[in-house]
Amino acid sequence: MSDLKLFNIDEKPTWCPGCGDFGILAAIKQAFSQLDLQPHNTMLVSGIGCGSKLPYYMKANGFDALHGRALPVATGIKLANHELNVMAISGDGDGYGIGGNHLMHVMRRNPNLTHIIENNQVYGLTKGQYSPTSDRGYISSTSPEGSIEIMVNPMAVALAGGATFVGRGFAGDPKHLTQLIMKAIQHKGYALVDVLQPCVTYNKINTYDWYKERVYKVDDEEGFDSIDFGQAWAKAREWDERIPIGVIYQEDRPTYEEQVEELQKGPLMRWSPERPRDVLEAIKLEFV
Amino acid sequence: MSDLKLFNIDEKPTWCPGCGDFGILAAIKQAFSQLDLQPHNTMLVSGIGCGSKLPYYMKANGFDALHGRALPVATGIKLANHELNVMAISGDGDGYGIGGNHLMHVMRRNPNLTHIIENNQVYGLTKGQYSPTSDRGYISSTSPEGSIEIMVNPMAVALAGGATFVGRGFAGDPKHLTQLIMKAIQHKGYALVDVLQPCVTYNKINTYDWYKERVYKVDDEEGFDSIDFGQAWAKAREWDERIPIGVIYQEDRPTYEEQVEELQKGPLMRWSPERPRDVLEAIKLEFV
Amino acid sequence: MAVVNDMTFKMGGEAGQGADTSGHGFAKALTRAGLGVYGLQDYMSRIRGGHNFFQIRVSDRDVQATSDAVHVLMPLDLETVHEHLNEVVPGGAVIMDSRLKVDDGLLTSRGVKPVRIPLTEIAQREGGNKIMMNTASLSVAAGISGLPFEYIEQVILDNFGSRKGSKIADANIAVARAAYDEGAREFGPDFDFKLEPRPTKPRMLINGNQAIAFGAAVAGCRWISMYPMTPATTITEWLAAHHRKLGIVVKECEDEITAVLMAIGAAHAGVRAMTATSGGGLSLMVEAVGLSAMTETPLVVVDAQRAGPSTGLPTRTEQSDLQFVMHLSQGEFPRVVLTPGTVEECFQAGWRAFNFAEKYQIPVFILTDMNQSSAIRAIDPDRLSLDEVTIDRGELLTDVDLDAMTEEYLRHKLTPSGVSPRALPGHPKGIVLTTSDEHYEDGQAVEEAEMRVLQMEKRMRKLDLAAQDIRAPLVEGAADADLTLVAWGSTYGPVHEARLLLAAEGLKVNHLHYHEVWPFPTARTEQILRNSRHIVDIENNYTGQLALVIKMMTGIDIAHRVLKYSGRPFTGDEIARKVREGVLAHV
Amino acid sequence: MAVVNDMTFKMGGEAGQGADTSGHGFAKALTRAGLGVYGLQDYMSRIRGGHNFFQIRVSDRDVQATSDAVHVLMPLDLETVHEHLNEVVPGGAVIMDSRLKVDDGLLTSRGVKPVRIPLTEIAQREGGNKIMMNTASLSVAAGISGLPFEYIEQVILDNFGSRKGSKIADANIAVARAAYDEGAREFGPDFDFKLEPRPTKPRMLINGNQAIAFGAAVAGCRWISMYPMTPATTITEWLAAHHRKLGIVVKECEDEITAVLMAIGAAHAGVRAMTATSGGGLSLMVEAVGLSAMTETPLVVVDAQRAGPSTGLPTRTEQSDLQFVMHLSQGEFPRVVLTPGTVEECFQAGWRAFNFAEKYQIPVFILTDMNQSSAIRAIDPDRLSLDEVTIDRGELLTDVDLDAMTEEYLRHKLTPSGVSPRALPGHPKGIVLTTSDEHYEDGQAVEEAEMRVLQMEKRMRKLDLAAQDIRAPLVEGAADADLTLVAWGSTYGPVHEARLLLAAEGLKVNHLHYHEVWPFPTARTEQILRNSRHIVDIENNYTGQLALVIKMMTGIDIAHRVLKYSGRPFTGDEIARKVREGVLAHV
Ligand SMILES: Cc1ncc(C[n+]2csc(CCOP(=O)(O)OP(=O)(O)O)c2C)c(N)n1
Ligand SMILES: Cc1ncc(C[n+]2csc(CCOP(=O)(O)OP(=O)(O)O)c2C)c(N)n1
Ligand code: SF4
Ligand code: SF4
Ligand SMILES: [Mg+2]
Ligand SMILES: [Mg+2]
Repeated sequence: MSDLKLFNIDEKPTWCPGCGDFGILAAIKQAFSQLDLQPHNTMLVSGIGCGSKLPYYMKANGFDALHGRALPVATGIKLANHELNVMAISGDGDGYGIGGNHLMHVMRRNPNLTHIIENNQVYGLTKGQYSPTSDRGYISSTSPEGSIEIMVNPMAVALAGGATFVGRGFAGDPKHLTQLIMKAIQHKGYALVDVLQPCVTYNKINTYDWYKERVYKVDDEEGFDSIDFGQAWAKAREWDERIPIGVIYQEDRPTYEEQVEELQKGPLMRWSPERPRDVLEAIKLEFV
Repeated sequence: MSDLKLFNIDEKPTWCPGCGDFGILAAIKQAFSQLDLQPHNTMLVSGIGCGSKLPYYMKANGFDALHGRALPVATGIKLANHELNVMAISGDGDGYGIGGNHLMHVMRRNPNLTHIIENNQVYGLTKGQYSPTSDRGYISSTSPEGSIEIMVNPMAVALAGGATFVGRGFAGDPKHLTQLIMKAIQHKGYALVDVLQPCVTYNKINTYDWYKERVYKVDDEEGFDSIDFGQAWAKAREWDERIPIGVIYQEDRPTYEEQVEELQKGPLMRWSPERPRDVLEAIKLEFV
Repeated sequence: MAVVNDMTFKMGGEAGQGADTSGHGFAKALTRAGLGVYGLQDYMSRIRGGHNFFQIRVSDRDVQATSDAVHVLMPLDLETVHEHLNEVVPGGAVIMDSRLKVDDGLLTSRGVKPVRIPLTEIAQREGGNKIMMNTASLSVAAGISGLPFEYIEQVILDNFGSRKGSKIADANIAVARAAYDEGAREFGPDFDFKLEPRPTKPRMLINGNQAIAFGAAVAGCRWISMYPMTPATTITEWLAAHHRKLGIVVKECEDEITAVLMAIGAAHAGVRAMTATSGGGLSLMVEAVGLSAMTETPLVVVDAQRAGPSTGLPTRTEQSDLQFVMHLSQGEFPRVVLTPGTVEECFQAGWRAFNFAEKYQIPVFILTDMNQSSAIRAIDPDRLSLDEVTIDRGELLTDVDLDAMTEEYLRHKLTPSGVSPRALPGHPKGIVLTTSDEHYEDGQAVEEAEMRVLQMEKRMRKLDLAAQDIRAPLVEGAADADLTLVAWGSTYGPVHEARLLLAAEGLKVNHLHYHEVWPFPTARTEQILRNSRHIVDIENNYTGQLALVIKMMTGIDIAHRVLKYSGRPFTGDEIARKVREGVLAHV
Repeated sequence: MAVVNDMTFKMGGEAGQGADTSGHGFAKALTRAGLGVYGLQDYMSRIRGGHNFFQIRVSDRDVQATSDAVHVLMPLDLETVHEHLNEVVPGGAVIMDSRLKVDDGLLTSRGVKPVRIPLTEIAQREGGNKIMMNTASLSVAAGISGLPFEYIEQVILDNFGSRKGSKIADANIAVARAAYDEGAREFGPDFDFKLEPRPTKPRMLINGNQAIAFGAAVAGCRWISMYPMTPATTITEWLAAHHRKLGIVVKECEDEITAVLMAIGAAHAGVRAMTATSGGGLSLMVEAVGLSAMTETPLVVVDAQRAGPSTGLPTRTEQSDLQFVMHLSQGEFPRVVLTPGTVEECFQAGWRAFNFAEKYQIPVFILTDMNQSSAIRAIDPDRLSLDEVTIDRGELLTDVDLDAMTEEYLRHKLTPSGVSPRALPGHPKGIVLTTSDEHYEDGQAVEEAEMRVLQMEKRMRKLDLAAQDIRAPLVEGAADADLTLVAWGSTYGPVHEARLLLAAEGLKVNHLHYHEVWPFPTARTEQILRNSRHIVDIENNYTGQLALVIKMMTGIDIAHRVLKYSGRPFTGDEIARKVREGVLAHV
């Protein structure tokens, strides 16, 4: 366990007071500390949005990329230096909306990344438009009569897409969230952690109370086993009345890095750019 | 039933002799004819790839768009003129690779579109690189040691994503395919039809024979009911040994067009751009 | 001696404290009073906290930009005092809650008057809610400057619209009244900046994005698909709020790629369609813009610029996408770029864009920016005249035309003008085939060189034609000027103010303003600039992009540049000063 | 009288008939014979059928472009005869299967010799497979022109490499021998274009994409992520084929957005990374290029241009993305654009790009095009010298540097040069924070104007620095030229040939070739062009983009333009003719 304070930084979050992102930030720091990680061997890669500002607020390597684009940058970093503990951080618009295709394909690759999606079911930073996880009928400035799309079900999409770790947490329960994030980090492969995150300013539907009334821990369910795909699938389809949190599914599959030949002798970034002269001359001869 | 010849055109396909796309073209023409459609009330919107050339080879309104981008163009057309029978046509790279995010989100919207994916499990037009549906281990010029991603399972993704019609056909069985496409067209809402399409030039694994040994019709299975999501899910996960074809899943849900207020009085494109002067003047007054 | 109707108000505080809404209300009151009003919003990329402000310039004339000098500062927090006190002129006032911990000496030493009023107390006492403190503050401002109370009252009543005579309106009015009276009584006599109503017919208070959206509405736009991005989102939000009245489909998409492609699809099917975004979103639309050009599908794209590169300063202004939109997407094709600089021009761009798009079947860009998108101005409603609007759909075949057709319809027919008559899919005689591949006249993909060349030339001919429709740049000021100020887009306002300032000093100065910039008005540019003795290029960017375009098109080198890339808009004073220092000092 | 070592071969047929592979083999034989060889591939956007060809120019000197005149046509189908017969010079030959239904009169009336040989029969008889007909055809060509048989034999043996002495090699050799002998015997005596080997040391036969890829390999590139797109894909395919030898990670992605962003991620973590695409894919990378600039992450992007706009002509050439890459992405930032025009320059661009990218921590573009990507040329291996290559990673902090660090590491430190020393994430003393938002030195997002301005200026300073590293444009030919031919990129070859042709006519002509075009070498350009009497701009595009850039940077107007936008490359003859007709005729 490393000192939690290591991850503190002298930068006050610009989030609204009461925002669920505070709980997520606390849980990530806790998880890092409990897993004995250090700022220099961790890397947070985020998109753009309220939640994506998170890397500013803790001491760790950080890369705030583009809206929707945390995953490909994170994958590039991970493959170039797989000794870094890389965590991708997205909002729901970021991760399931504009960034949806990266999600679909990262699951096929299974790089050893932890992916936190701060799911407030709304576009926060752009002032409250509906998002891909907004409930159908959600009223906002761009959906004055209520949205007519059904919401994305991230858990189901993750299971269908081949994610090897699928979890859901709640920003209002940072302790449980910490445990969940720790498991996600410990998981070898791509780990999706969807975090229910109240947006106190814009989302007046999915509030702390709304979530509190619905969430329950899958671990508390007798007989639930996250290794069982069928059970996971059933849990993944729950919403509305009861919302399961915890590890929904977990599976063992080789990681992306393990399968890339070039990475087997250590991180790619360690190799000098100078290639052996004889190798290059030999290749040149192929053209003769 | 309209005259099949109506859809004929004096343009010879540039596909390789034996290509599965010929069977798909024939099936689409047949389905159109049997459903009494006409060239002028049909519209084919495609991406870019071998299969996406299809709109060139039959008489109908056609829009060959960009690689991966058939769906948004088709959705725009459908919403602007919902009297057109709009069919989107993609390759597997096109539809599941670069265009994956449009797929994920069109399913939430459920516009009344038929979407044919010519799935040859390879990038044909760019000369044989592996695609998102290539089997893991597929060897190609960009995967000399075999691909290390698991393949996309389009049926599972469609079910998880909320598609209201999920079907699979086989280009080697144009009769069955015709029936399937007819059902997809008749379905009110977004209908995904994944078509197993042998690429005789590049894909030496997934050949006509390979598919023939594996495909079976779900309709032939006793007790199978495509309205049952659970059964559909089980079918969706089959591959390798046995590959189900036919209507895997079908569900009733309001279409996108039905829910857009502005479309209820008829196609949007019918309205003149001239708006009533009094409406505009009244709006102007709001600024005063 | 009192200065009448020439002053600037500034209210500042944390995000969420409502400086913008309150400021907007005050601007409305001033507009009703018949005064020239220009209001500017400044905010951070965060939802709560930080520092935001709203600044309103008032004048007897039609003001077009903000100024450096502030006459009344209304801090809602301490930071506002520290950030902006230095802007307050001697004789000006800072309206503060009695309890705000500011050393009055800081103010008085600068000749600034501390106007201390128990704002929170009044809000709570009279209105029962300290949130009404903003109202109190503004009412004090009105009180000390002598704006009749009825204007404040009216805006309050308006704001609580349907609830007229309601408790909340009454409470606000009570707060306003008390604050107004105390301000007028205690500080009015000693405050030299005064406001006098100038009765006129009712005027509009409107910002650039609203003007673009309204222009589009008048042009018959029936489709906007988009993805949220500051500062473009408010265009969509305005249209969404009016969607019933306008019968317009508003679609928020999963990303900007979808947004632009849906618009292309809708336009292809026959509706006037647009999308609106900012730089990052525009970057994602680049491929689709080429599709619009190649398939000859009309497309209108609003790019509301902000400070780049990349995410940059999301809520700050810049004019740095000009060359980007001129050259974006692979290959070469005709396009039109409109660069409005006033709300009137925003309105015109809003409707003219659709005519360009449909007449020439090309992508059309409207370039605006953060500053212009949210800055409000009071104008005579006749300045956005519906009578001046024409709807020209170009060579669009009607059902009657198609019924009469005897030959096969050719979507990309080679014509002398370059424009191919457009059929909309759905008619038996007009089967429409098009493609992003180079094509034959009938829309089939082509490989052979001859047709490729013909189609390329056909498309490019449309640019020559569009050039005839482009409005010449505006020239304002002295005909025989010694000094020409060259600018485009939203810098119109501050350059206009600067010209007035410089002219008042006796300089022969004029202002060349580009509001429709591509196809470039080369001949007119040469005519004006070849006669200018000194030229200064003024742009809200680093490289002087318009100057580069002018040089590319005419060879004329504009040696003097006043460039600003801090993310903040120019003021007129600032430009005048920089021209004086940087240019006039060296000639 | 025989013409020795100055001729052009052309083999044509349907896609899938193997004109390209066979042509490549023949080019190899000619290279081995010590001759100058330039080979050009031309194909349609389809996999089978249609019409493709492969054309090889041979000379005693180092030829750099193809020519209009063909001396030996080898049609694999009828269409090839109809398409290309008019290119065959009097005295030239058409090598046909005896059964090909062509009216010999068509040939003889033009002075062209029908060389009828039972190719299929020979293939079947000697080799047992009519697929060997291509080999037969080429062997006849060698036979009639007198190329010693050993060169043909050697290439056949090479091609069946490991299977040397195998049945298939033997069969091919038997076919070749028979065809060669019959050609030499029956038609050789009467055919006036001859080939004579010129023994030299072994030479390479290489195309532009291979040269770029090899350059990148030498530079230590360890990462390419991409999405397939003609004509860029072969860069990746070459690297993939050598991935074990090179220890390079090759990643095909779900789209170009991912491809470029993965490369940015990899580069940020410390490896030399690139991506390669064509226009449509580049359009999708636009937003990420801005990210690279803002986060100061090195990035190398190859844009292999093809005829646009949009999907355009996917297998045809054009130089129409120059202004696009110069201005792409919102906002303003430094970038470098390399525009190699020969395989040597492709190699140089391939390694130099990484030095630019890492030294200045910016995006770097290599612009090539369809023509250059696949055109092969025979060169002395020393022309791609490993000795000339330097690897300069710029201010990259080592572990030792970081260990010694006493202050907090600042990723975006303000420095006089504009370059901030780069730490790679992983070291306890160098915690790296960066963002696409404008930022403070430590990588935290910034709102205030002062730091914004400083960071903007810091980034732009790097452009001035990079300008010092840019290689001046090449000037070849007469020092006191009356006529200057201006060009960039892959038109180097045909312009070079045209210059030789024009010079041979006694004209004082030189050639100004831009191979590293941005930051623009303004001073050198002015120096040369201000002294030229007549300037002709030669570009494979419609608008004359380099001429526009030259005017934008220098004000110099190049009135004469030779532009081609049919999707086909220039030949030297063609340029010379157009210069004669279009320019010289009017001066
Ligand atoms: C390409 C692009 N499009 C749009 C935006 C504007 N934008 C910034 S944040 C955001 C949405 C934020 O929503 P979400 O991802 O759910 O994050 P939240 O703010 O709710 O945490 C958008 C649309 C952008 N920065 N880039
Ligand atoms: C943005 C973009 N990237 C890449 C390409 C090149 N490209 C054309 S077709 C194609 C893949 C075709 O594969 P698929 O979609 O499976 O269709 P198929 O040819 O196999 O029918 C690619 C990558 C393109 N046209 N546009
Ligand atoms: S707007 Fe919502 S998500 Fe954003 S900081 Fe405020 S509460 Fe959090
Ligand atoms: S390459 Fe494959 S998919 Fe393309 S036309 Fe040939 S067989 Fe069909
Ligand atoms: Mg959100
Ligand atoms: Mg495919």
